[in-house]
Amino acid sequence: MNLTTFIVVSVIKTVLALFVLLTAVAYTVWLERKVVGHIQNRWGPTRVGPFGLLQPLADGVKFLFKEDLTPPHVYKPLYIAAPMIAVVFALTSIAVIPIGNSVTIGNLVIPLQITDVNIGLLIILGVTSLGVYGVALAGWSSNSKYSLLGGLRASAQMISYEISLGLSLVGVLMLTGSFSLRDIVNAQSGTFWGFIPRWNIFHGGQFIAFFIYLTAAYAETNRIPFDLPEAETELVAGYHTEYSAMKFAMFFMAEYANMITVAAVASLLFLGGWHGPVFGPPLMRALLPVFWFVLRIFGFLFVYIWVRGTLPRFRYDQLMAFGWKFLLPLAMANLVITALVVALRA
Amino acid sequence: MTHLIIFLLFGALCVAGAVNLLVQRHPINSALSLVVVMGSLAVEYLLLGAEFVAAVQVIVYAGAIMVLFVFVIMLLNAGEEERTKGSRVAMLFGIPGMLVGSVLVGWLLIERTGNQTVSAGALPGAPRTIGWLLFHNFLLPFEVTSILVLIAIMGAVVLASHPDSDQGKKES
Amino acid sequence: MVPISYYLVLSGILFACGVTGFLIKRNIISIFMSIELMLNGVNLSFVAFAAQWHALSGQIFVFFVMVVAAAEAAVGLAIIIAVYRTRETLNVDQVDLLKL
Amino acid sequence: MTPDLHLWLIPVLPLVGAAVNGLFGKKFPRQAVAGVALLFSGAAFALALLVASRFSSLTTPHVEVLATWIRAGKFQADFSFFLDQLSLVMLLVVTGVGFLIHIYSVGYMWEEGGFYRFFSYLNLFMFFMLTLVLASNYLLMFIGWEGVGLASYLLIGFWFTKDSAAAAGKKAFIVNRIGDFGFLIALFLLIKHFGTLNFDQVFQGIAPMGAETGGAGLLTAVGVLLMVGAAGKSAQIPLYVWLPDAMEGPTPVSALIHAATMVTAGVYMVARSHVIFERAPMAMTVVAIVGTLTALFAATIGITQTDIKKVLAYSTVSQLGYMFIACGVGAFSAAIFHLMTHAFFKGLLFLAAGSVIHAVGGEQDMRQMGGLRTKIPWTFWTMTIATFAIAGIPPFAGFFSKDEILWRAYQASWVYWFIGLFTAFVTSFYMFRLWFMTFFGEYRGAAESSHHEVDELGHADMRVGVPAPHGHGHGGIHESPRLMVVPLVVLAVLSFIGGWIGVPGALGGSNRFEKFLGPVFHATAAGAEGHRGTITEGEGEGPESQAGHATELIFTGISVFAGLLGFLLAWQLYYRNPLLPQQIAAGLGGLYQAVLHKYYIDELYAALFVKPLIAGSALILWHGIDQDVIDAALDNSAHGAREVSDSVRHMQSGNLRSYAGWVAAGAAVVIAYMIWMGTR
Repeated sequence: MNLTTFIVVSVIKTVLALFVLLTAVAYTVWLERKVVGHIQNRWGPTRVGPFGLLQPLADGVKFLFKEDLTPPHVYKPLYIAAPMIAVVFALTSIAVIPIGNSVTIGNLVIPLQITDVNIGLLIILGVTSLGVYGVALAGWSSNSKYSLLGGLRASAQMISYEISLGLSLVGVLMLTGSFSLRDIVNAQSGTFWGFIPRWNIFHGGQFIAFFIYLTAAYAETNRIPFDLPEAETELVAGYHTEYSAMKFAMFFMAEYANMITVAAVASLLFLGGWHGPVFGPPLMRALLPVFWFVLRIFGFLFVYIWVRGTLPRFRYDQLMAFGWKFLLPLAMANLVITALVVALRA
Repeated sequence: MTHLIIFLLFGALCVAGAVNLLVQRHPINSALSLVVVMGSLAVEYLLLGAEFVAAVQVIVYAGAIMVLFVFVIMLLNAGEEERTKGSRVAMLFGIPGMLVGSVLVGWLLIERTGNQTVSAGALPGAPRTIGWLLFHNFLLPFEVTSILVLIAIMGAVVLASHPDSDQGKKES
Repeated sequence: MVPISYYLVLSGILFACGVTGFLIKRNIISIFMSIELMLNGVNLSFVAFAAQWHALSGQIFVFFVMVVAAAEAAVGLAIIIAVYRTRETLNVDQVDLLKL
Repeated sequence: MTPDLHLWLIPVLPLVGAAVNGLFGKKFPRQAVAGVALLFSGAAFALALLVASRFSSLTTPHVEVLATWIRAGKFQADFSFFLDQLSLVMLLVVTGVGFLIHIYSVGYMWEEGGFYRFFSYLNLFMFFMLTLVLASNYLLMFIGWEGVGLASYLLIGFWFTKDSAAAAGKKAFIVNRIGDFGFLIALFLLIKHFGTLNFDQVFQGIAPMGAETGGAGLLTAVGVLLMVGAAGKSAQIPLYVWLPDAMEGPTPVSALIHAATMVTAGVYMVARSHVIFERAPMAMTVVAIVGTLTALFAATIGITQTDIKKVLAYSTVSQLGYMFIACGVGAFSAAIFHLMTHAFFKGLLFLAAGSVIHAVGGEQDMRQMGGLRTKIPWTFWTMTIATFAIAGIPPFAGFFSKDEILWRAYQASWVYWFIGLFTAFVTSFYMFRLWFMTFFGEYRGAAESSHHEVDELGHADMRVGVPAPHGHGHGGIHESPRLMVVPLVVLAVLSFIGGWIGVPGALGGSNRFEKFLGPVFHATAAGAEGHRGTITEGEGEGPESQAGHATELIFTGISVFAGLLGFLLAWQLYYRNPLLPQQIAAGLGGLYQAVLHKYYIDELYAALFVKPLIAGSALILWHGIDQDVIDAALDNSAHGAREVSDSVRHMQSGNLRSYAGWVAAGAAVVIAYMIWMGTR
């Protein structure tokens, strides 16, 4: 394809992806409220639209029209920049995530992915690691002790768990010597002995890695049980205590976008991406993988919410101890074992 | 062409960040401008084909080291640095020195390296090859650096551990 | 197509900025960041040279530099914290007991 | 081939003794110390006897190389030992007399402090002396030479708490240095011209050279310098001054070192290098003149001395003078002969004197003695023999050797002979004077019971509280213990018969001693055939003309007569009417005073050398160079350093950024340099 078509296609893909992602974020919020409500034996949002399906829209409107107040004594430039940083980096990582094989329109083969770089995974890691800045700066710039503590906790916690996160992924990378997410997914096609899908999670003891990744990811996204940075009971609302209206919404979006990214990465790396039974007419053949993929993501999100509804919060020292003294060694052990497996197989 | 444009763009960003680092009087701004420098440097690396280096640059430098800096700045709640006589003197000598030095070095470099050019991704430093080199030709340095890192961790723990926990050490 | 020398000049400028920052900054942390800036400049020159001579060793070197920089950052920041604990300041001009 | 005699053992044994005593003696009981000392010196003596017994089977000179010592370019010096008739004689004398004196010392020093120290030194001296005697090259000889100097220094200053003793030790050492200086220069000359110091090589190098008649040459220079060294060691004019003072040391030391052995080292050295002297008539003349003057000079001083040991000391000097006369006239064997006999009777004299002093409790002034004849008979009789021997009364040992020397001296020049003769007369006079004053007349000493207090040796402070094994503690003049008497007797016998091995042909003897030494002085003398009649005639064992015998007999008679004359004079003055001497002394007046004060030589030296030297050192070396140059340099540099650092110190402001600035500046300089280099 020539440059112009490439640009056009890319723009379209980007816009589409962004739209889908933001909608997904909105409806993840709705889903969470609903599920938690049911877990807590409530109804959750019901008023707006059927099953409160329009609730996210209402929330969005509310956020838009709320007064955007900036408390005094904040360090303004960063106070304003922080939420943008957070949301930008949260949304960026979607760029390298493939959601399925390519679709063919006319004679134009369009991979269902904004761009396929051969170090996609690294880019995701880098971007998410940059996401820390949003939180930290927000906490610091809003010049309030709750925020500061929240920001400190957030940055410390994210740095700490990032190591375990990265290490847990290395096993998979060793199994499929590539950083390209597409390659990784393709490597998982097929089955063992005909009936077990050839997913990495069943592959060379990557189940542990999967567990580590999930835990670390929860910490990275500041979700219960690791939501110390915004622990309501002690820090009011942590790093975004001083934020309101759209800025607050940005943090909100960033968090859920991160959740989705994490879910996507997990399913790509461990659960065989979009692989699944494919049948029917060509268009359906093209779109079924996407459906499988979205299904997995939905499953992850559901687990997220489920966990939130069930588990209590850690204490901060417990969090750190868990991260450094349990997860990290475990990840290293998994790394060594996997290396041995790979070496033996080679 | 695009190559040159991108290079100039991010090069300018680099220089802007660096200069900003100098002129900003609040450490956190300096830190953020340094992050900018590092990010754009990563892009430059990509242009040179060192993709893995670029990724690591972002993850390690921007994502870890600079976060540490920001963390410390937040922890110590460092404020703006005040002007002093010494600083003015330093300005007086430092700025022109920097200018002269950079101009001289730049001229010299241009002079020396002539007009040899590189195309985008001239030397693809794919993770595979990099890793292969790292674990074959550079195994010993690699291990040594690992030991160095270990020592650094210990040192950091000892230094930053709270005073009353190592009271005796301070007395001695 | 970009001349190698451009990259080198860029790295030189970064390095010079780092030196200047080291000279004119008063805040220990800023000075430390200036050092990081210098390191980055050097890294760029490494990569550029690697491209020039078609030798990946240059990029390998960058990794070592990064590792060392990380270690240095850890220790250095720890030192800064210790200094702050004892001296209650981050201004290097006031931390000047190391003399006759 | 000649058997290996392990000559090296002979010097090393005493060294071991010295080491043992010196290192551990402090802890030993006295018996053990004495045992060690006697054991090792005795062993050395026994070995020497063994060597002597097997000597006939050796091809002389017999050289044994122990190890290579120095190898520098062509020059090489070994630890090698050289045995020929000459060194054999010296060996026997040194070990024998040394052993006897060791025995004697045990008794004499028994209640002294530092007993072990004494014997350690004594053994050390034996070691060095034997090294000197047995050395096969000048360098090793020089080591021994210096070593005996050291030992004598240590022993003279044995009672170092006594200022006079310490001073005497220093004096001896320094005066010896002067002589050694000459010796060293001689050695350097030899090295320069012959590239070696081994005796045989040097002599072979010299052998072809003719005699340096008339104008002085290399050999003359070497000879004269060697003579300077010899003068230092053997107390000849002008370097004799240390010997009388050396009497501060314990008497056995005086006997061993300053009478029997060490002081004769010079004679030995001259005799050893006779090859050189035979070819350097001028040097010979110097030797002869020095010897003659010394002999007379010292003898005259001896007349007036009242300290018994001083008298003996001066007599030693004059006897050494005799030996040098002999060397000077080329009668080396005669010199060695006299050396041997002198070792016997002078050692005996000293020991006997020591016994006397011991008996009267440390009194050394003859005027405090007298009438000891009956109280200490053994000492008296042995001393008598010794006195007769030195006085040259036949048939005592001294007669033969001295007569030999006089005869040879006459053959060289009647002047030597006449002075020698007069000296002989003087010698016998002052010896008999000593004899009479000590043993005859009434006892003039202080109350006998209280001689502990009047301990002139002045070492009461060092006396150890052990009860004396013999009756020294409880008053009364008494004979010395057997330990001291036995050596006396042995030496007495030796000094009686010692001379008979060298009865000259004139007296119907056949001078076996000279025959025995013949090879040494012949083998090489042949090279210098005829440059001096006396030598060939003397050395040549060939038939001496009857006329020669006749004249020799006459001269013998004259010398005997001189000796008797001295005896009679002494008898007159100091036995018949003891008041006369004072009157004569008064009559002589100034001359007497001069002689009494040893011709004011010490004062002269003090005025000439010592004072200027001290003044010069103080002014130039001390204040001038040391303080104003060396110290000043140090101080100024230190001050400069302080100034500089004071100014530079401010660079170290402790301000981090200033340091950074310096670093940056340095880097800038380096970069600039590199750019400059690159652009060129």
